[in-house]
Amino acid sequence: MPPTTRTARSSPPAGRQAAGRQAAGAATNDQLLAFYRQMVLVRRFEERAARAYTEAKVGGYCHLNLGEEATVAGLMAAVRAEDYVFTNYREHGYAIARGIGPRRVMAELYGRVDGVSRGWGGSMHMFDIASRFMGGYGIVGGQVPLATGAALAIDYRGGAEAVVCLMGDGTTNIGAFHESLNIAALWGLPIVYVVINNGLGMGTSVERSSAEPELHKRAASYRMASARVDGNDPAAVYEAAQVALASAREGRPYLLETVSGRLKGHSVVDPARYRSREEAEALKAADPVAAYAVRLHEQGLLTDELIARIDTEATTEVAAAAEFADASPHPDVSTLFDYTYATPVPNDSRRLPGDALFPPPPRPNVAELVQMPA
Amino acid sequence: MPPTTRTARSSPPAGRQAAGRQAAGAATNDQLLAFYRQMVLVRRFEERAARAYTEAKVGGYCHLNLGEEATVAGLMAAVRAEDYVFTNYREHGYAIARGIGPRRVMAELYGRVDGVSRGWGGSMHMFDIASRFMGGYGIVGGQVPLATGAALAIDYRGGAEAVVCLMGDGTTNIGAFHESLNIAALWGLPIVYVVINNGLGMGTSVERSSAEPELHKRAASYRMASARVDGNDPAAVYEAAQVALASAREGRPYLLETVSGRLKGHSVVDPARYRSREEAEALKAADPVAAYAVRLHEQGLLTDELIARIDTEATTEVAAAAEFADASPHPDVSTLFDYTYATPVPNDSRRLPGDALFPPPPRPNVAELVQMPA
Amino acid sequence: MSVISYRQALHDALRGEMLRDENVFLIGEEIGLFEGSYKITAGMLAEFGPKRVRDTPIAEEGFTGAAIGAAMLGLRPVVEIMTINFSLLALDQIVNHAAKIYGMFGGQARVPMVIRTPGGGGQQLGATHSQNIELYYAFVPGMKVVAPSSPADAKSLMLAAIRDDDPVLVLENLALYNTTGEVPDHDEPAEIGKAAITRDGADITVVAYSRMAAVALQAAGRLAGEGIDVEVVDLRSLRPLDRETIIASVRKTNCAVVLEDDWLTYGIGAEIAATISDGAFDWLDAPVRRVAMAEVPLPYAKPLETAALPSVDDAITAIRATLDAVARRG
Amino acid sequence: MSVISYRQALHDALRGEMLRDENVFLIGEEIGLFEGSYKITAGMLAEFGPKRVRDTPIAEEGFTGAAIGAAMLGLRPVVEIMTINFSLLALDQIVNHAAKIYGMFGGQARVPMVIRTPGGGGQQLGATHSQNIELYYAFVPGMKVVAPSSPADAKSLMLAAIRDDDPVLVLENLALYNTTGEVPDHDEPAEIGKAAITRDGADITVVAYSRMAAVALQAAGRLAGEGIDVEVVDLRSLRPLDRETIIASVRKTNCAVVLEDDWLTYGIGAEIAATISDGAFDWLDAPVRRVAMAEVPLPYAKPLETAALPSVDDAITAIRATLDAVARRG
Ligand SMILES: Cc1ncc(C[n+]2csc(CCOP(=O)(O)OP(=O)(O)O)c2C)c(N)n1
Ligand SMILES: Cc1ncc(C[n+]2csc(CCOP(=O)(O)OP(=O)(O)O)c2C)c(N)n1
Ligand SMILES: [Mg+2]
Ligand SMILES: [Mg+2]
Repeated sequence: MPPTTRTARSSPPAGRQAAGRQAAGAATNDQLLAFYRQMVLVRRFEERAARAYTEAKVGGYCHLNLGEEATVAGLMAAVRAEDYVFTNYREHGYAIARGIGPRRVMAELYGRVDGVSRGWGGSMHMFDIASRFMGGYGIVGGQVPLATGAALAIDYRGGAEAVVCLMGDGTTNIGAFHESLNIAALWGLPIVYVVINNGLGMGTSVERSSAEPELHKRAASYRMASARVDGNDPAAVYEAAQVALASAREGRPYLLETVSGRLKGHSVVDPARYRSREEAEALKAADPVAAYAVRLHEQGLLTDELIARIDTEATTEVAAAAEFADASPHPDVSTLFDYTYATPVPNDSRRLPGDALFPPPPRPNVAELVQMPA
Repeated sequence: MPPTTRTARSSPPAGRQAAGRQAAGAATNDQLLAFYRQMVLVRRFEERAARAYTEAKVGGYCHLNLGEEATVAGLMAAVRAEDYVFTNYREHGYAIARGIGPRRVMAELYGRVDGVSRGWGGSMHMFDIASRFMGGYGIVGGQVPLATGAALAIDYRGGAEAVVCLMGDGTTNIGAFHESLNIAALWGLPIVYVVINNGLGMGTSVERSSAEPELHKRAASYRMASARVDGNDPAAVYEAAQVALASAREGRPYLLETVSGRLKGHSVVDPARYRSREEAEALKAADPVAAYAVRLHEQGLLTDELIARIDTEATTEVAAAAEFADASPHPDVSTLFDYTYATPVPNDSRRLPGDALFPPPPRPNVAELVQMPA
Repeated sequence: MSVISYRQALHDALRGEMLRDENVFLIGEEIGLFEGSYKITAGMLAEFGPKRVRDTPIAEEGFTGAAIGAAMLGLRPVVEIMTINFSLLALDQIVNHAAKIYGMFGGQARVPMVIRTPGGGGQQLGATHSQNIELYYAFVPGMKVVAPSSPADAKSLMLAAIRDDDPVLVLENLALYNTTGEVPDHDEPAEIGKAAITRDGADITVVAYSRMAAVALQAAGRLAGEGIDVEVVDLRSLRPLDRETIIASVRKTNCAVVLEDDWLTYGIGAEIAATISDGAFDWLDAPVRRVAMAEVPLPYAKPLETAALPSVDDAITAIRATLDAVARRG
Repeated sequence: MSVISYRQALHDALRGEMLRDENVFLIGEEIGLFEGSYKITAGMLAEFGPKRVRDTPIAEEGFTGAAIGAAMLGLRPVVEIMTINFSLLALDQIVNHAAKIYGMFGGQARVPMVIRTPGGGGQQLGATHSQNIELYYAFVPGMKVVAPSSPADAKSLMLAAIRDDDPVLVLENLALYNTTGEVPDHDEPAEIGKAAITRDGADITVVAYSRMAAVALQAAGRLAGEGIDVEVVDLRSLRPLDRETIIASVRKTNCAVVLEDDWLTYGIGAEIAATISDGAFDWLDAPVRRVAMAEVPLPYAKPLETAALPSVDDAITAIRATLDAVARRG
């Protein structure tokens, strides 16, 4: 019998072993402060995005990372520049933390040409090849097989990169999750699946949607390593993510569950009436940004002045981002047919709704026929 | 907050509790003998079906239960008349053991009007409402959500029945398996999922397809009870199935894995070259029918005469089934449009391939138009 | 008669059937506690409880398949798939199971179920959340597909769908939910498989369904001012397709335009145009023209989205052009 | 030139591309150790090893999606989906992801992948295993769909598909695998988006693709004996659709018949008939007639299956009837 893909697993590529060997480290004081700056920037950005939505500058669905800031900061700090990140539609913060400027993220929300996806994607579909931010996806679970395939490509080439695939708690109940984790574990792919457990999928609690609500335990169905971490603690997330990534780089995929809260509704238009006042209050009380500020203050890393300065800087940056976005031009209608195919082929349709399939005159001769738009 | 479906779980309907209470019992000597008769009948039936295929009496895909006879006998003995059974396409034996006469099963293989599915289904699609045999299905995993829904209907009505959903080992890697088990566990549905682990999905071993090859362990992702049992021992399967069914009737779905071998190829046309001679030999040596005969012989339940008699009876019965099938008429082409819709509606198409959409004469007047087949 | 919204008409039909027949139940994502993404099921959980208004995990294939299985045992599930885009995840269960079970088993099992799901773009939801893929269901023998364009049809077609013993897909539309119209107060199921002439006219036939059937009436209204008398055929049922009504109209007006919200090539309108060109061959004075969505993954940016979607103006352009073509051939 | 089978032509194209470009790899169920359900990939695992010939678990959505993700990173996966019926389980990944990624992200990511899958009935595989649903892909902007009907096209279109930077579905056909024909020995990719006149004729145009394009040639051969001169247009590419070639032919012959293996209503042939009726309106002397599968879940029983599937005789009936209709109209 020929060697099976299974056996291939035991020996990860040289590059990857080396990469894997460096151990996971705790965050330095500089990093702890950097997490805070990152968290505040995301917070202010999302608040500004919500305002832009009410101003009708932003359309479609718009899902915010409010309450998820610590996870955003901790995770993105652990990911290397050469790694690939796939997310769901709740991705503004991750895009920013990945190094895409708030301006281009905001411009995408505004649907402008300077947007990170040139205005074609919107809030749910941020993509930037330069920072290996491989897309926000609006179909629940849709990104999971894709991210698994990216890890397959890395493995195929024997590269040292890893893939981080973000998803929500509700996403662990869809078939693509199961098929993908099984494939990744079976083939020993360099990928970390991160379940952002914010307790809800729209209005449905984890308990009402997942028969095993301790989601990280689902890794056992694939003999996959896993852990659960406090998503409100950026340092804890950072350390857990490093462990997970080290494992992935050695060909042992990993399932990391982060637990945090969703401060507002599912999307900006959701009043979240299904949530009791108590729940809402409790969430506010546990606001990760405020709590983290207090902690760093106690540790003497933050002063009142510094808190104020960081806040002003963030507010200024997102204001500038909004200005930039508003100043950026709308895509021109003449570009509507530019991105249907990467390889041009004859007879591709470029008709607008009112256009005729075969324009008059009624009796073109075959010579003219050749010029007609197909 | 209104009560959730989750809470409904704790209190199964009166009928079901009662049903659940009767404990699982070991098989009596009569049953042990009955298992053997059943196993031999299935063995002879499948051998006859294979012959009919080579005689071109049977078409399409044809998957046999050879090697699975002990599981067939043990499982179907534990299922009550009022329970529902869903299977995959490898279901001849289960249909017979469920009480559908071999004649009607064979007639279905022959594609005749006396077939259990009137000749419309063939080998993969046996269905009999009378015996609550809810269908063989050819799409891997396709029957799993359906069976889960049948259990939902029972739960909805507070009935005491249970559903048994059979599938192969390879089927545990498809999304429908994950989504269905989660739903069943979440809602406390009366269903037993049985994974018939014959070590292979076509030519792919369990180890090459499932990252957790101990398939029963996958129940943990849903906090579902599970067990693995020797599929070559009908009594063991019978007892394990009773435990599983009792649990299901009390609103605790169950995952039962039976381990047996597939004596021949995936389907009658597969020479199984991917299997080493040793493997094939080992399987033959472990033939469950022969082994079980020896065991009953040792226990004094079987004599050489009885073995011979049972064999003759089975051979006679399947020969009669083949004769019956061959004598049964082919469906008439006039019935082609009888089963597209259960509720007749205007404008349903009843055109054969050569028929015109609008038959001539070229200029019917509107009066004629009304008669035209839509 | 009372004037209510398309959303309310759907709600009333569902509630009425829930009250009438205890085998009817609702199942889908966020239909209960969240009261439905588009609020069609608002108040239902409170009134009927979690057994009959069942919130599901995010598992389109699993819960749609479960509804099919429940229907096989005689229940009458009404599945909400949040938008038709997500129905692709349940397509195997719908096409290979719901639509096949009656025939594949020789008529022994029925699947009396309804799948409710909205199509439609125009809300900047982007390429994956703005599609019109009713074709995937209308193409399949064993399925029935209805597409109401008015509150009255929304109610009567939903009633018919729930009382039918076959799997019926009810195509709703995001842009129609807030539209209003007269709806009979009593329950009167429509006949599945019948189109309707929603406007009598002598000059040209416009065939459409769902949102575009409403657009067709707007275009007809505007053109009436110029003395152009448009007849509108609202398909209402995509499968079965009522060819008779279409052909009878075109044999009267001698020309036709088809309006559709999906992509032109291979879209629903292709069958309509082919049907007209065949059945009215000797009556047709100009080619049948189709107005449809531009054949691109729909972009998020508003100007691009607006340009790609068919509008009343596009319909009017096509109608005028077709009448010109008739005149040229005069 | 050598005479080989359609199966061999596919195999040769795959093997050639595997040798030419190490970014090309094969992925799917049973393609390695089992050597492929229909043996297209026989010998490949032994030659290229498990990294480039990857057997997968039964998880169409998972492994097809994985291939898409790998393509986003620059690999060129060739996915085998055992039959097109099972592709419904991967449809969300193909339609909502593979076909959308290039546009939805503003042209930043390409998906250079091929999905190979056979359609076709006629082998008593029953309702769920005998479907022709290429429509589901041909309808979608962002997808390309080719449908070879001969060994030569099987090779040249497969080469083109693998070298193309967009997702391309290559529609194979169970009934064609064993057919043989002349195939050039050197590698010459076809042009995706172009139809071919596979037989010149003056009296009538027959448009078809895949298996029915072969049936069209058989029908033409038989009718030639009676002095009926049939021109055959083999679409080869369903998306993009080469309307020019179709229209040019019908403007010459003035009448047409469409042959297809899928269901008539909303099938591929509807677009072809609509296209002809529009583009050749002033040239057409009779309605365009379509020959297609009966609109039922295909039964297992042989006589029923045979009656439901379009045959050479059905094609000939339709061609004769169309020529009669032309004559009647004088
Ligand atoms: C396949 C699919 N089904 C349903 C939806 C509608 N939907 C969008 S987000 C969402 C909830 C997802 O919850 P979770 O995975 O926990 O992510 P979160 O929004 O909490 O970050 C749902 C049901 C969808 N987009 N795709
Ligand atoms: C969705 C789907 N994918 C692929 C196939 C082809 N196929 C038929 S049987 C089979 C193997 C199934 O293996 P297992 O579940 O172990 O059942 P067994 O045949 O061993 O009883 C495959 C891949 C199919 N019928 N459906
Ligand atoms: Mg969540
Ligand atoms: Mg197996």
